[in-house]
Amino acid sequence: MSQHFRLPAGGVIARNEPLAFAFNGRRYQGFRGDTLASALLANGVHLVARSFKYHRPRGIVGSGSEEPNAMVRVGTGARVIPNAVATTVELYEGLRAESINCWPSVEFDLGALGNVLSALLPAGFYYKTFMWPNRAWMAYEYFIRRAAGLGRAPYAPDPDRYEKRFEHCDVLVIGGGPAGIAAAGAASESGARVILADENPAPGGQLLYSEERVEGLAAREWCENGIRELRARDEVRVLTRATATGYYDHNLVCLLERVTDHLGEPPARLPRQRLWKVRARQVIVATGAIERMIAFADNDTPGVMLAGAARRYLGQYAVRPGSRAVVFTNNDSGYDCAAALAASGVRVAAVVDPRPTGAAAARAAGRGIRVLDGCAVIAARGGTRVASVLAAPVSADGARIIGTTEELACDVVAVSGGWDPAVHLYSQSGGRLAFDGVQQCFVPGPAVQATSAAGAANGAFHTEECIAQARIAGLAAARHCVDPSAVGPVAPRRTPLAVTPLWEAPAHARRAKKFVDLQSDVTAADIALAAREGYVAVEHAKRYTTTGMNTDQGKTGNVVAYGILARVTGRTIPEVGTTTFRPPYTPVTIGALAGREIGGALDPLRRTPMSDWHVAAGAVFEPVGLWRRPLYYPRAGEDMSAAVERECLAVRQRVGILDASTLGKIDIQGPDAVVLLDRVYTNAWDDLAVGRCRYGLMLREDGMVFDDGVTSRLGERHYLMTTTSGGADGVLGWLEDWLQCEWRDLRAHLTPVTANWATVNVAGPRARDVLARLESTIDLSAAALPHMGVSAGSLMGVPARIARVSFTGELSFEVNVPARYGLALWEALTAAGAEFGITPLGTEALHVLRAEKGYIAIGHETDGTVTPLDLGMNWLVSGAKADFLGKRSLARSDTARAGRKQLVGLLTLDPQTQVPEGSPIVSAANAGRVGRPPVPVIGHVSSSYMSPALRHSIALALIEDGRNRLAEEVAVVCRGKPVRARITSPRFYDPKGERLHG
Amino acid sequence: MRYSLWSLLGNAIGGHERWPRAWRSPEPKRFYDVVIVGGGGHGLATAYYLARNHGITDVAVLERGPIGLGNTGRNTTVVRSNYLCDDSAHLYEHALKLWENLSHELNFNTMFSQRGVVNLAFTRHELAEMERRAGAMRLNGIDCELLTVADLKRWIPILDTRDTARHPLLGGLVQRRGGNARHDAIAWGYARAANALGVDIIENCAVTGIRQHGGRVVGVDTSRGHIAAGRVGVAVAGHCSVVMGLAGVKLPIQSFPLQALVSEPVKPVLHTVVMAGHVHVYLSQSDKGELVIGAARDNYVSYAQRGSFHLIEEQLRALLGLFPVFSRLRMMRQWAGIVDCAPDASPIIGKTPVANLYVNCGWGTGGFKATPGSGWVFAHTIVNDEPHPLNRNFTLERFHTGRLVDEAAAAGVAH
Amino acid sequence: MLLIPCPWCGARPDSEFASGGEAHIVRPPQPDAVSDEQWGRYLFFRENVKGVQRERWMHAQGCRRWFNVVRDTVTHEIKAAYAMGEPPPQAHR
Amino acid sequence: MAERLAARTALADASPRALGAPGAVTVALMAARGMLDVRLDPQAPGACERAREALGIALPLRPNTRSAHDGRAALWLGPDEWLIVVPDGEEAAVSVQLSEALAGMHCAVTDVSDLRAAFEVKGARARDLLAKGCAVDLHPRAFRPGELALTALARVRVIICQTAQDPSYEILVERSYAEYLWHWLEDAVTEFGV
Repeated sequence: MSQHFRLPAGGVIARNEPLAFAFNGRRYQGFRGDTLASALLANGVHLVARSFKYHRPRGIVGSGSEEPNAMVRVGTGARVIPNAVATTVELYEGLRAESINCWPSVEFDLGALGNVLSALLPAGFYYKTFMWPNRAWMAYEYFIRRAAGLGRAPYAPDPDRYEKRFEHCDVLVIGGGPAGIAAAGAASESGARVILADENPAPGGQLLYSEERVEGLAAREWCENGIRELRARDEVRVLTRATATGYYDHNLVCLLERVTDHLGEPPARLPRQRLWKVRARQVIVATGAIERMIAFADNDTPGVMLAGAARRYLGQYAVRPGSRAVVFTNNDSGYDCAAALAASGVRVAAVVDPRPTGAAAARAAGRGIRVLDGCAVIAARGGTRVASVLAAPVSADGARIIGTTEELACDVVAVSGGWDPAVHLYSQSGGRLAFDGVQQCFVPGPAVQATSAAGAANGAFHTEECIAQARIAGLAAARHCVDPSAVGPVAPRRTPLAVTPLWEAPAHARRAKKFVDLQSDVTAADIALAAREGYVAVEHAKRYTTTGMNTDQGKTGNVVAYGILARVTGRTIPEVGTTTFRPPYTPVTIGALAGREIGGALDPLRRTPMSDWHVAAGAVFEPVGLWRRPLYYPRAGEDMSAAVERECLAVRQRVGILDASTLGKIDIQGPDAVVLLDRVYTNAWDDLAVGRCRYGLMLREDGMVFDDGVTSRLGERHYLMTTTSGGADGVLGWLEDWLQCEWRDLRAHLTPVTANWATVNVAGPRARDVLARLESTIDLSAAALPHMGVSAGSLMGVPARIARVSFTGELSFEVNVPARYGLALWEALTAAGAEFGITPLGTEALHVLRAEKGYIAIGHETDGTVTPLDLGMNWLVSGAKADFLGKRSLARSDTARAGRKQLVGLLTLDPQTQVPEGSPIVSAANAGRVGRPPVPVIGHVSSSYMSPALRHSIALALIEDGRNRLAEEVAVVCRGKPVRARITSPRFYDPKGERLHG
Repeated sequence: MRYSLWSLLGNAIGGHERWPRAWRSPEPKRFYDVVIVGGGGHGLATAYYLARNHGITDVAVLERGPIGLGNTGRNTTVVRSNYLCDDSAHLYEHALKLWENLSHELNFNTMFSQRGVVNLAFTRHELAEMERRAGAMRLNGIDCELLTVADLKRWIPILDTRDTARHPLLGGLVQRRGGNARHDAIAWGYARAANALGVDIIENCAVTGIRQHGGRVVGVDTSRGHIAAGRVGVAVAGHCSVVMGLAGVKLPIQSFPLQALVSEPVKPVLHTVVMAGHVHVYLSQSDKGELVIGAARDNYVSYAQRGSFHLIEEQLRALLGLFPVFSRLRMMRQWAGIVDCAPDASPIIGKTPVANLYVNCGWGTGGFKATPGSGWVFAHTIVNDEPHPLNRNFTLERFHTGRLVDEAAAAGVAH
Repeated sequence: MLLIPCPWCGARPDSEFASGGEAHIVRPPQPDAVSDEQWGRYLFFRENVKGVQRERWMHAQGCRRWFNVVRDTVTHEIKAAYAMGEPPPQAHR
Repeated sequence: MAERLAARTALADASPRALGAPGAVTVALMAARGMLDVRLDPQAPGACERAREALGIALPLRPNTRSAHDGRAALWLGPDEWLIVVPDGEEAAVSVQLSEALAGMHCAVTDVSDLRAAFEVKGARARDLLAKGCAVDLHPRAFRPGELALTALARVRVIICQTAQDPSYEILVERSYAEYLWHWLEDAVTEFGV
């Protein structure tokens, strides 16, 4: 546990809290405050992974979420994280991590064969081959898929909880660096509600490792003061470990907070991660900037890293990334890294800078650091760890080597190709980007939503200017919340960080691999190849080479790719443009996006007042919309058909009881209620007397049936409409749409009351006998309450309404009581009916009974393409009414033509054969040709059951010109086999409906 | 230069310096026999089949940006022909047959992987609908099989088939010849092949006007000047109302966002395409290892290529309902296309009130799988000024007569 | 998630609303007097505007009232909301 | 059999009647109350005055507000719709009084006493609990006692009323969703436990 490369002092780490961890089976030690990456570097471990395509050895390049290489598997078993980014994994006691995408080990990986064959694997090679023999792609694909992909997907269900929450604020500041702290401070001075979100464990950004003094204070001290001030304000929320992952419409910003990922054993009650959905009136993007690589030969050798990352490991984690360093930079920020390396006892072999000598170079030379100006690093050497680099003088445009090459021994190379403002979220907000020629980077342009950018994210790379700019942005944002038209002062002019563009260093060897996108293994040659083959549009080049399409979304390589593409196509970078910035900024756990509404809570589950009883009775359920209704009530040893047969015979011969509470119920009151009914149903309603009910069919404007139900007239201007269970919300919405938008003069009020009433249907010859057992003021006699009659009163002391409505074809009473009494009513009826053999029935039996009667069921006989005339319900379509919804469409040429599919009955010649519902139907003549397609289909089976009452199978079907083909034989194609059947009337049982009027 | 292992080997020696451009990028001529507006998969396929099937090579494909970056570059790459209505089944099956030979035909690996497309049923109504669809497909000569829950578990081990789920699975339907493909390869493959036959691919050329004379189309105004044309075919998907509006033709189309996302790449874990219309999620795993997951479409008109976040939440809730093991995987990238939806969720391919102006749109959420078939029949329609038998019922007039090809109603969900 | 300004409940995410599509579509007063084509145009044909569109929304999980909105279908910017039965505001006629 | 039908609550018998984390937030099922859905055009002459006399409480005209007075409350549900809440058992009499007071006017008075269940959510973390599933800003600056929101909580339609400053809220949800929402709340309070 030696941590050879840990500096004796400094860093924002808890030296008194050592943490043991394991990487690839070997045990190491780090401290609280380390990331897995910093702890590995402290122990001298650089080789952590094998690259995606060529399986080349890869080390740690960055220090945060921009890291392209260090993808490792963290954790074991159910809590594994397949592709964790080592630079963002906070170290905890007992952490276990392994390299991925390599076998048998990261030191020796057979996959490196890909590197040997790399000449055969340029960008887009897979478009050009794998086509022989014809249709053999899936054989090649088997191997390609196994080679591709990073880690393995976890196989065990996820034991962790993920929570979500909405949040609102006046100003959301994204990024907790100097700019973010200053902006949040200024915005919250006026008492505005401010959220400051930072993806790191602690805010501060570069201040945590910068040696510079800020407003007279040490960087860290300035930062701590700022944060303390913010935390003291009531209306300010400082969120750490919270990445702003997506910027959506109207200033909705999603923050993913990693609540317990940094704890080895998180408390069970806490979520692992929380997704914040923040609606902010103003957003300030202070997301800092991301350092760029430079493409030079073998720049992927472990030990080559970003200069800013090297400074951060030195300053924040007190870790020397190596013993002997070369700094390769095309801008002054590289010299800060050189100074920090030197101050930490790392020998700086040289600073290689393609620019002519400048002030920074002179200062470095003054400190005894050798500067090779006008030079570039043209290659790294070393295999699994860098051992030296080759540097050489280069032409002004960086394209040619113009002098002798010098080898510089080193074990770490700190590279700075310039800084790209992190404009991802700003771009997601719809904001345009502009190219800053001096600083060679894209910066935010005009905003579209209520947002602004501040600090390095806005191209200000000097701390003092970042802070000044951010304070102005903060004040302006707070003021805009109060007065949107307020115009704040303009941010001060920026002193630019001069960057001499060097996207690609010249190579001495022809076939050298200069990596542009490390994670996707894309080289400068690949970009050139794409351009050569005509994929010159930036989005084409990206897709052809897969630049920036992996988990880091090309954070450190995209602009380098644009630079190279511009050079090889003779364009400027603004002309090349950028690819679209798509959310999320960094990958988001799918569990966090799903939250707690998974498993049983995936969708709300609605219950009727009698649900508990059905469960206790052992009912088998079926989903109906968001409800679950009993399908059948099996007794011991019964399968579905046996149970359904028993339930059907009970209704036909004695009495059954059904929970119909799920039916939609809409209370309609007003002088024009009847006019509304006339306009939405196909039949006439003005002659319906109080105390009577009527069946109605509702069409869409295209003439197709979409719902049906019975409407009762309860009073002079008071109706109660029922709808199908599945159609309730749809019908309510349909009526509200017409009443509020088209017929605004109609005086009719709708009130949905579905859940207010418990509805129990008692059906069968003994139904009245059972009901008579209960004390009630309602006269149940046939005279007082005839078929399709309704009357109200009290039942066992509670308000009740009983309607003689029958879907089963039997004497039937639909009893409605306020929902709180539903279960008691059901139990009372069950007790009262015991002597009459009362039997609960489910929806399956209900459908058998209604099919025996030839009654249609929405969703069976109708599928949105069926008119009332197709269903043979001409009697229900009022000829007298001038208009009703859908009427005009019934007259359209195709809707009114002969030969449409019509509802008919169907009896298989073998009475014991039940054809599967949905089976297609062909003409008898074509029965023999079923095996030799194509065979014209003339219809399909819409309902199919065994009828206990008739002791044979019955079916309803929709057949072309069906009603003119009665008695004709057809063939029902059941799973490919023709079954002979005959077309009949759909009314199989009690066609005249005598049993209804008992 | 033909693409093959040998050309790859030969060029490997030369450092891949001598690969030719995949398609030329000529200046537009002032006149073409046929101008295709729209450089997506459908437009490029149409141009290819005009040249290949009908020998008409004086053709230009005009694309306002780079080719293949509209819906062709944004879909979830599913290919299938398991449709209910005969008209749809025949058209999509013709496309599927073309898919089966497309890499060979275009000499461009489309990576069409016939790994099967499984539709899941969660209600008895959906089981009956599958019975009807499977029966109709078989009678149209299209392969499909009904699956029990046990079959599904064997076919897709990581699928959660426990009946304790909120929406327990009841069964499924698989079309083994369906699968997925590489979407970019379709645009580039057709462009390269059409270009080789003499078609001009004109990118960065936005159509700003459609010129008519005596009720006939005579050419288009573009950002790169006026181009006269004998016939003009419009295949611009989400922008069909905009472009056809230039000719005064109104359409029964609304353009909605359709969102999709990919997970981070992982080793192979899902070996078929799974579609669960009831809970609005469908997915497959790309060859790079990403799960490619599609969502329900938003229901407000939008050209922003951006959708509402709550549909992503709904989509991933449903995903975990089917595959609990994906909870710890991470979403890597999220985007949206603009899908041109007709009221019956079926395309409109044919003539328009303006002579010599033809429209191919209305593909909604199902355009990618139809690309070869769409190009084939649209080319035929343009050349003969008469629809091909396969698209004879996909007319604009069906919205007057009422003879819709209603896949939406049948499937219950516009997929 | 769009923020739809319900005239009564204030701005809410579009997940609480039902979209009613293009606004100000006039139903033929005498349907029987129009041709199949005119009826088809009323039923199915839409402007499908790329730009500022007037459309209908209903606050389904709130007050369940319909109202009109003027929205840019490219930037999603909502320019105005006005009551059902009212003409669009002067600027968006 | 002269006995009266027994009433049951909106929750399954097996479900607990109170949840929460002491000191942070408590959630309790409220006892049943009489509820009437009133539809009335507030601009109609004399409408509001007659209603106030019949009810003893003014119908709030400002959207999303709730007026309450000695055991009775009136909740704004829409530009021409209110929910009147009275002690359990009084709804029938109030309905008659109101209908008579509004006789001749185009109005509707519907007994919806069983349409909704009510939960009371109280405590320092009440806002954090509701924010897990509700998009409305419940911050004191945006949402005060006497105000209500017709919105979604855990994706089901609810009425959220703030009844006191401490803060406490009354959540009204359609009865068929009560059990689902109860379990959602039960899961959501887990985090606030000890």
